[in-house]
Amino acid sequence: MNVSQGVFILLSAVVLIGAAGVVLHRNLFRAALFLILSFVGVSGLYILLEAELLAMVQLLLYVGAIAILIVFAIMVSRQLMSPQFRDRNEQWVGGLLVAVVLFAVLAFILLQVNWPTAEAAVPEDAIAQLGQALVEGDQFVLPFEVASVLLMVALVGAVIIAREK
Amino acid sequence: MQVPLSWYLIVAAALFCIGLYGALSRRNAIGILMGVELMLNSVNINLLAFWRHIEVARGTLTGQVFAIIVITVAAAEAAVGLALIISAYRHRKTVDVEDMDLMKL
Amino acid sequence: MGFWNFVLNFWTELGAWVGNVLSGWGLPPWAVNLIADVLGVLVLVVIGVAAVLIFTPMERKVIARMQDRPGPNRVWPYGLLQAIPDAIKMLTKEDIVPEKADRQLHMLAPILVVIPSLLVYAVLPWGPRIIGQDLNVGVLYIVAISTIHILAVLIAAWGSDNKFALLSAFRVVNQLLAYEVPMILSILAVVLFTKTMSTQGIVEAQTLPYFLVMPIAGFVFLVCALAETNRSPNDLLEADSELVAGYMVEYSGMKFAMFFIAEYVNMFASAILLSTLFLGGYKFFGLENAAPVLTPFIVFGKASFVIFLMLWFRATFPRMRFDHLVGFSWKFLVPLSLVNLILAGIAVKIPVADPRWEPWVQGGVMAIASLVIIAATAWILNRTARKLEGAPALKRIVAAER
Amino acid sequence: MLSDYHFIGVFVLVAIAFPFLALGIAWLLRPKKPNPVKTAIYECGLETIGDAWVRFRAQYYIYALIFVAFDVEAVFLFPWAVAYHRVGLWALAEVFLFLGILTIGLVYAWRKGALRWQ
Repeated sequence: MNVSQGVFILLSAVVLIGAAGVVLHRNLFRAALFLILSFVGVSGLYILLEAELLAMVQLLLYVGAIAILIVFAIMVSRQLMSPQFRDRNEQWVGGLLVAVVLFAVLAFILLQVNWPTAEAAVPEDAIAQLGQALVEGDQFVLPFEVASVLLMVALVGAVIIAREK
Repeated sequence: MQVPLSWYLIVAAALFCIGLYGALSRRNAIGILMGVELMLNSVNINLLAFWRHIEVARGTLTGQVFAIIVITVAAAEAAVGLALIISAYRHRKTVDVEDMDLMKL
Repeated sequence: MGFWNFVLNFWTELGAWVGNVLSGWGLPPWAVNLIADVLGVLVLVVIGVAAVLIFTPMERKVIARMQDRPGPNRVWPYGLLQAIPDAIKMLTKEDIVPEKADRQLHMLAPILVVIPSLLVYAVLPWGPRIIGQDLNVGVLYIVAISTIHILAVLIAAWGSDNKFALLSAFRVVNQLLAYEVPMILSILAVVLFTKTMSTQGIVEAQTLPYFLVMPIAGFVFLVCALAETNRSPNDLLEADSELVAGYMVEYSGMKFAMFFIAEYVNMFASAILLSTLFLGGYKFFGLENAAPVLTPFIVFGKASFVIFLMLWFRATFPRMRFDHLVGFSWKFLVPLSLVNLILAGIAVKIPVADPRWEPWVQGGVMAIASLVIIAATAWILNRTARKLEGAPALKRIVAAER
Repeated sequence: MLSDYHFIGVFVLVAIAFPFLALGIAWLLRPKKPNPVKTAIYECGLETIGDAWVRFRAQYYIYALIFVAFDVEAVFLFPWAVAYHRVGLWALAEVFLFLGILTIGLVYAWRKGALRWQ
């Protein structure tokens, strides 16, 4: 039980409490704030995993872009926020059962397998290596270009849908 | 590695299941979308945990690149999904998934 | 020589001395590091908050001077300590929360608005080894942390349950989003030249200040820094003629002051960031090697020059209309910074035999190419303006709308 | 590498504590006398008309959409910019294609008038 395990437990507590808040809270705006709290907790987990570029990307994109879109959407559909609006459909018991059983099965399997982990230090120029991997011919250049096509298509589609005629 | 791999996987599995429950049990379309975002986040934790504990020794970077692509897809999905929700709200004045039943016979 | 050496690099000696004293008390090494970290953090927070006390009166004096009026001169000679009575007033004012408002969110927004502006100071460089923490994702850390400010604006508007606050929050968030993209693209052009994201590395790599190498990126970054801190000419937020106090309308007393503390701390941080990225940070024609003790003052000098520029803009430029403001970013700044990014990509790839001459050659080519691009954009703008002049007034307004 | 973030962790804790401290001092010093007139919502002195519902213009959402697309693009460009000196000139061609595809989206939004303020 050293320092980083303690920090890990703290951060995963923040993430799971945030996630529980998202799922259980009646007021949707508060649920969105819990969602942002769990995004920040996940960003802390990435720092613990020494993937610092991903931690900053997580903060920049999830907290800075996706969370703002969600808050905008909540602000649009505002009238329905009144507390009497029952925010749970009939089959929530089934959903709960499925989730708990899935978690039990996953946890059981994960503890059985011994993963081929290997102790290694993250290279100093990890970010430069990632940049090279994203652009190098024989590595990940195709996903790099396809990602921009995906973004363009998503942008055009969303603009068409969201525009008031 | 002070924090063993299985801890990360357990936390990711728990986050995935909470997100799954959120997606299954919510009536509000935006609540469902938030549940899906949580599930995508747990996938990312898994990818990076495997990258850190297995791939760093081998020097490959597939986990990190995969995680960035997952974040891109999550951003695109959130953008289009919320555009749909907003236009559905504008036409039918409801965000409640139960009422969006035009396709039902 | 010992004394002179001590004075010359005073700051690093001070750090070492504190370390020795702490370990002298027999504390375990992790405790020494922890206490040193806490002291470092407290020093940075004090610097950030002191910036508020320095720049509030400076702003009111400078703008007053530009509008040919004396400005605050009652407190102490020349009103230099005007910030102290302001602080006391803010501390003792009653805090009013609208009863229909959501109390927790109303409380959360001022807290969330200060946190990112303070956190940015962890990475700003004050000297060769005088920095909070030199992360190798430094610049990306600053951009990522400053997104929390946007959320604080939304929470403030939602928390105060006020029609005008919501309207103003939508506009301010759109302004912040619109001006964040060109800022990121101009930072990318700098990172291309410096090959590293760490702020310390950026300053080390700047043999030639990048404002001369790429004036376009410098101009774009200055405009975006103005927009990010809601300063005029795009201070849509507290535009008195339009939306009262914007999303801060339902705040009073210390909570209102928190928004202003955050604004000035942010303004000082982006001034330092601009001087780090474009004006050569703590470098001053080799002075930083001769007397490292002066480096924080060099950085402070450059930052206050940048802030003087911002105040000058506020006193002269009229406020831009919201759609022109956002259109200006998407239609002009983003394409301009994209072109600048591609240009930087080409310039960095110029093969130079002698590494010592590399920054000068590449910088020179980039500077010339930037001037060419500036001329081209000026010509395009004139052509469109002249095309619009011919049309009668109404058609011109409609054409301007398109 | 992990030790870099001890400082950031301490800074986060102090940065959170500072506003609480400031608001706490203010809470101690300030008078507390609420009355209905004071806590009514401020609308230039008039009574508020209708609840705080603002006709949300889709225009705000479209600007946020374009921001998300360019933000994600910037995330891809940061590692490329750091590793640019290690890859050849064709990397610039790839990024030129990457940016070109995305600016098609921006130009589309511009041409269709989505950027224009209704």
